[in-house]
Amino acid sequence: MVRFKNRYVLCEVVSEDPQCRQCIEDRAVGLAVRDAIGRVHGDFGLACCSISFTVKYLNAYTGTVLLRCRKDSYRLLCSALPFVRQLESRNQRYPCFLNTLHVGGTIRTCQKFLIEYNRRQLLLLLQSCTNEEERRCVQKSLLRCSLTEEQCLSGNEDDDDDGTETD
Amino acid sequence: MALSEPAAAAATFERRVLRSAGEHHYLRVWLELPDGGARPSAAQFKQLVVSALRELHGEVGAALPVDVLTYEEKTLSAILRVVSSGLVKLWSALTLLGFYQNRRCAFRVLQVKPCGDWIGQQ
Amino acid sequence: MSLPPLQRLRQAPRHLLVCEKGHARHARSRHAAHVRDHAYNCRVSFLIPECGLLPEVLKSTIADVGEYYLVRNLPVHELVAHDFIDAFVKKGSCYALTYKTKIDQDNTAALLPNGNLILSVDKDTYEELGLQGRPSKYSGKKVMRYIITIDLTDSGFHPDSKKHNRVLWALKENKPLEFDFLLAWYHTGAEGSTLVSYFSKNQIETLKPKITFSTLRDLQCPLLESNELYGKPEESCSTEELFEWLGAVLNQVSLDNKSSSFLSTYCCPQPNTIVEKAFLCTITGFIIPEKIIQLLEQLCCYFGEPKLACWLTLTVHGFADSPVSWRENEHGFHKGGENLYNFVIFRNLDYWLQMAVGTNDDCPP
Amino acid sequence: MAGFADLNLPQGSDKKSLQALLETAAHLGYSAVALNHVIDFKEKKQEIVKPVSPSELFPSLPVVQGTSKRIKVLTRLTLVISDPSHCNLLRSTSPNIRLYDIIAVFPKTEKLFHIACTTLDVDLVCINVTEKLPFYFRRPPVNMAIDRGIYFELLYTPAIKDSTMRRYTISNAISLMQICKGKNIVISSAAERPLELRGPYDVANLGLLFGLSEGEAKAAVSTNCRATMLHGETRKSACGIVYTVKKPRKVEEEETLPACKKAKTQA
Repeated sequence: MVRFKNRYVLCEVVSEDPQCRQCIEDRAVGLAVRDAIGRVHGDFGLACCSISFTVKYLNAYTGTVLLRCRKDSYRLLCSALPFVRQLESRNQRYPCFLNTLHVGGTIRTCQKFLIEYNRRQLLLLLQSCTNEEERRCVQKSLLRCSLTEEQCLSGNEDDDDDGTETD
Repeated sequence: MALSEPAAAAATFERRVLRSAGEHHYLRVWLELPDGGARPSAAQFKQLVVSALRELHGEVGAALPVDVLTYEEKTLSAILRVVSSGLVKLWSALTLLGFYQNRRCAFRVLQVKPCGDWIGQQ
Repeated sequence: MSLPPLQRLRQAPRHLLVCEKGHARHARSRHAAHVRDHAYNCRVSFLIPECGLLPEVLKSTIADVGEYYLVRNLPVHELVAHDFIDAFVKKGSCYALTYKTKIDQDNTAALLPNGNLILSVDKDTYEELGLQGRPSKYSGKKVMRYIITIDLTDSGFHPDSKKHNRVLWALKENKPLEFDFLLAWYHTGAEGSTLVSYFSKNQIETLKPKITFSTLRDLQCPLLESNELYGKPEESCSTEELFEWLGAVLNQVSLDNKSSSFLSTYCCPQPNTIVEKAFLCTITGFIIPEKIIQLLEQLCCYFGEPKLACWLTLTVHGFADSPVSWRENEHGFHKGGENLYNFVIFRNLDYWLQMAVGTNDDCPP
Repeated sequence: MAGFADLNLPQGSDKKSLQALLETAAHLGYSAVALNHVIDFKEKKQEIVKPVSPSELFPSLPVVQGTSKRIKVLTRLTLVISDPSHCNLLRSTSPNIRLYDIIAVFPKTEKLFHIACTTLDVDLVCINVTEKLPFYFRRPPVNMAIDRGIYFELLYTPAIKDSTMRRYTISNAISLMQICKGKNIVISSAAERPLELRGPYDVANLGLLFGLSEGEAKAAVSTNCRATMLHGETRKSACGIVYTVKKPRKVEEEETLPACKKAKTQA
């Protein structure tokens, strides 16, 4: 059995245009990232990163994206992410950028991080709530935010614990 | 200048060993072009080198400091200087360059030396 | 060695640079020994700042660098023949090096003045030859190259000895090796037979070193301080800076670029002065250490009379494909095969010696 | 180390361009090249012809630069196999096949790659560098090939010609390196024009891009090529096979003899 160490890069799509969410889909994100790698690291960088590169998980609602690549080339990937300028799909272009949240060796660590991160975001949201209805709504989501439920990434079957891929 | 005061000056023998100390590497290259057609000027030559780097290693590669120390338009030969950490990148980019202005071309790397002084022997 | 490919991209081939500082007239100075130990030299060049015309003494020393010989298709066993050993190896210093052989691909042979014959052979030849050797240090896990050393002046190597016969049989009948050889012989005392007459039945050519002179005008020269190998900011330049500058001068690189210039950003190290003229002489050929020592001596004497120049340099390049660098230190060819040294001689006869070797080499002595 | 070699110069039909290729190769410092005759079974019925004799084709071979030797020219046959039935040809003792110095196969599917690595009597396995890998490399067949002394061939000319192919070349090469750990790799050109050839040291440097170490990269254009040629010679002349079998048999005899004696005494 051969193990290949992978790296998972968790990032969020930040855009001023709320319409951008429509664009957050596997293909568009993958293309945008590839394009950035091609620009920053050329054919060689693209060739290195393209081994086992996929968009592993994507949440269009929160704008979270989980990318996977080989451990050897994650530096190339991470250094190219800031150069993603736009997402494009169905002939629509939206300027945006990717904010790297976490780099982990396994999907699980990324998941843990994401839950914690979302919790913090909700807490911030709670502070800025104006009416009681909103407040109750956010509090409810906050309570649901724990690792046992694994809301965010449940249903992702190849969630290998050691972040490796078997051959 | 006093010439006969060796004893005092001679006392200090000093030795130091530097491992891969040179900051730069030097390449003596020759651009092979099919006969006829325009030859690049010095600026175009440098542009060609940078574009080769950009193609293979992207903007990061194109940003490598490469100096064209000498360039002879007649023979299309040049001496390039590059920071040592970028040697492999530059060399591979030159190797994989196949076209100049839509004509086939080939970079022949004649010598690679860690110091400028070493180039040009034999 | 299992670096990820991306880090490998940042690694340049290894090389070593040894810098020494000493005094040319010091009793225990080893500078002459270093020259003597570096047997095979293909290019010698020296640069004297503030010098327009070469003194006669130096001129005659250069003219006296001496001839060397090229013998084509010389079987190696002729070098272990006792006629040859008695006539040349034991009387003076005999130098031989295979010509147009690549140390990383072909078989190579070299005869050192101390009487050691060194054969650097690939695995196939080694197995066929049947002589004892040791694996080359730089041929990796699977040994593909072997080094055989035969001491021709060994007392056990007399004619009819078992050892001698074995070597002769191996080189003559078992696996006849033939090379084109560069030869040079330095001897003092009575004239014996010459290499030309000895090898008259082989194709022997007498070659003369190629000498070129040039005068460089308005040259930017770095300021050097003999006590400061590392250089001092604002006061003097370091050895590495000098080395780089020397390379630029030898290759006629322009020295006054701006940091914003597109083509090249190289400029002369700081601090520097402009020298009105400098004399550059280059000798190429098969140059034996004895002659280089003479030249070095004459260059030291150059400062015997008051001169404007503060220092001068002497650069000696070794053959890239020689099997040894200094003494019997193994030399290999990875990408450049460099082995060279450079003297900087100061007015007070302090000297800097820089010795450099490339990837597949032992550290200089 | 052995001299540099380029084991893939497409034979083509034009003698003049081949001559130019040979001259460039010699000038760049290659001391041996192999003329490659490719047979693709997809295209109609192709006969395996006798290899051209280099000495007939070129009365005088160019001298390798920096030496006084002439360049050595070998013949090579490459079979592109896309169906298991194509392998039969290799198994059958076709007289013409035996005449080639080097035999290579270019497997198109994973199954054929497996067969090529484990059972076929070949010297080289070509790796696809012009498109995305149609399958993953698996360790068992690759290890088996390394044990059998079969080498994997990567080409660099496609990487010079086109940016997309360059990406596939590099990424396929790196994928292979992760499995074979840099062992048994040969890098050759497949150059059709002199301007597509590159010098041996340049190619060795390219090997670093493919994930080889410096030593492995240099071996990929020198010692590994030599090993491939020797492997081809062994296959051609059967005496090599006797030679390699000799040693294990000796051990076997020593071990089995006492056992026989034991059996006899017991009986």
